[in-house]
Amino acid sequence: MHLDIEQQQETLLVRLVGELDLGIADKLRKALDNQLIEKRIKYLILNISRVTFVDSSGLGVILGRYKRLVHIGGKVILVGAQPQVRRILELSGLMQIMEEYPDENLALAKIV
Amino acid sequence: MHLDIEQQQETLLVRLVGELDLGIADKLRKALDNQLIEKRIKYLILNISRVTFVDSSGLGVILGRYKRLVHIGGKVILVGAQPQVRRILELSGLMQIMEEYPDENLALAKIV
Amino acid sequence: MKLLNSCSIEFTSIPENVGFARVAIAAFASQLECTLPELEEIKVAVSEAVGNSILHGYRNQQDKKVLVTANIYKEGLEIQVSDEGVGIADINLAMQPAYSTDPERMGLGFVFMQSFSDRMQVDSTPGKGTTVTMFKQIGMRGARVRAN
Amino acid sequence: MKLLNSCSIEFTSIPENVGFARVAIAAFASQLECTLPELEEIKVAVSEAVGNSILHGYRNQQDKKVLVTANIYKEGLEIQVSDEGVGIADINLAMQPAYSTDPERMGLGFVFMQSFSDRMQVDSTPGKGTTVTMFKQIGMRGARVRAN
Ligand SMILES: Nc1ncnc2c1ncn2[C@@H]1O[C@H](COP(=O)(O)OP(=O)(O)O)[C@@H](O)[C@H]1O
Ligand SMILES: Nc1ncnc2c1ncn2[C@@H]1O[C@H](COP(=O)(O)OP(=O)(O)O)[C@@H](O)[C@H]1O
Repeated sequence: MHLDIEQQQETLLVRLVGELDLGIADKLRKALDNQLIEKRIKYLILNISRVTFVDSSGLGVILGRYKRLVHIGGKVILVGAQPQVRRILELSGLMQIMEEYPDENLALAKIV
Repeated sequence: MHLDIEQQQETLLVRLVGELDLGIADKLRKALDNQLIEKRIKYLILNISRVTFVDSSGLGVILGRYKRLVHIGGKVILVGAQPQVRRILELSGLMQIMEEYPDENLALAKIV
Repeated sequence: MKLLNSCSIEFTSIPENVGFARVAIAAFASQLECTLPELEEIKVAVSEAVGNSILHGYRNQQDKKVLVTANIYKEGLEIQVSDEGVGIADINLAMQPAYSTDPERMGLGFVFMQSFSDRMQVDSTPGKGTTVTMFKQIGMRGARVRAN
Repeated sequence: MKLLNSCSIEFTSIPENVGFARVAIAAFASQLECTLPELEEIKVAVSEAVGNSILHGYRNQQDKKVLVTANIYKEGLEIQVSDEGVGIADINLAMQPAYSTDPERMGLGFVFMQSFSDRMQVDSTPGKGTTVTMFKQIGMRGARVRAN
């Protein structure tokens, strides 16, 4: 797992690369929370187009950040889920509560 | 492992795809020998550009066909070894006794 | 059912090994003619079961062992994941969707294991450990593995 | 040397499992920061040792078991491949380049195992079986695996 981070005002754009499972969940949770708090982020765009695998531990990290941001009136937007990843997102119900867009610009345009 | 075969007179062009190890050695040996005998082949061009792995069992299959063809005045020519495969070919000494070319046309041009 | 091929993999209970177990079992399973989506399902099921053993069974103690066994039959693949951890007191409760003893988690592990296999069984004894057994029908197209 | 992570993989002695063993051990080894050429070397070494157990140790009997163990230390990777096959009467002779008891083979298995590891040891008892142990220094760059 590798991540690449960009900030635009209250929006954090994070590009995740690799497999999102228990092996990486703790590190990813901490890395994201550090950024969210330190940079006072309200909107998190997760570009997951290069995430090749996700399981319930990975979903947990995404849902946790979602709850945190919704709580302060923000949101999480997903970008570019691959078919096998989208399937897990759908089965879990996350796809029903989060928006997903095919590319970063569309996602950025949706930030109020 | 998957193979694709073309004949031009006494020359057989075989494109190998996949991993060349003990798991496939027997099948490959038989498939090649059937062709060599049935079609009275003298020159065997092995395009290994899509072979991603080779071990001594795989080399054994190549060397065995080489011996068979040299015995009847023919030869084996290799095409397009990937770096990790070339390294094994070199360590084994096979690269010193067989010709190798970067593409099929060059190899075909070398057939007397 | 005739057993065509079998492997068992035992490894240290560290989270980094979830990925190893998943890739190893997928490599083994690929001897069957599974489709890519089937292979993805196997990977998720293995990750969930192994993750549970490490996280819940061993409560993140990193010096224990998880055992994963895979058996290839003509009819499909059987995967068994075992730990000698704390065990589960109420299996029916544990298997309920969204149930988790960890507030940070989603309670979807068993849901995924169940949706991605044709049969699943959980055996557990508190204080002794847990074994999850999953069977997945693969390719009535027939196994590519040779029977002897 | 401190053991950071360990796995052991046991499987049926069929040639198809050479590829499985190679991929599984490479997945495990990739927790160390190995380079791609190092990973290729590990794959070849595992294939040679496992192939020998199946072919020579068990003379292609397909109902036996091969055991592969891998241990990650800070200093590198130890791989052990064992069978309970026929064993080797003269280990020094067997290890000689180009020596093979099978006229169809090249006698390069031990050569590759030796060139691709920093230390190799062969233990064998005729009638009892063979164990090959290889150690490969990996990345004094330091293991990425967490020590606990
Ligand atoms: N191997 C195990 N050992 C002990 N408890 C387990 C094990 N697997 C599952 N459980 C229990 O069952 C519950 C539900 O598991 P699961 O559906 O995978 O959801 P989650 O992992 O998100 O909690 C866990 O919260 C845990 O209490
Ligand atoms: N696991 C084993 N069990 C029994 N004999 C073995 C084993 N490994 C190697 N040998 C013996 O050592 C010889 C040399 O092995 P190797 O260098 O790998 O060459 P090759 O496999 O090409 O014969 C083999 O021909 C065989 O007689």
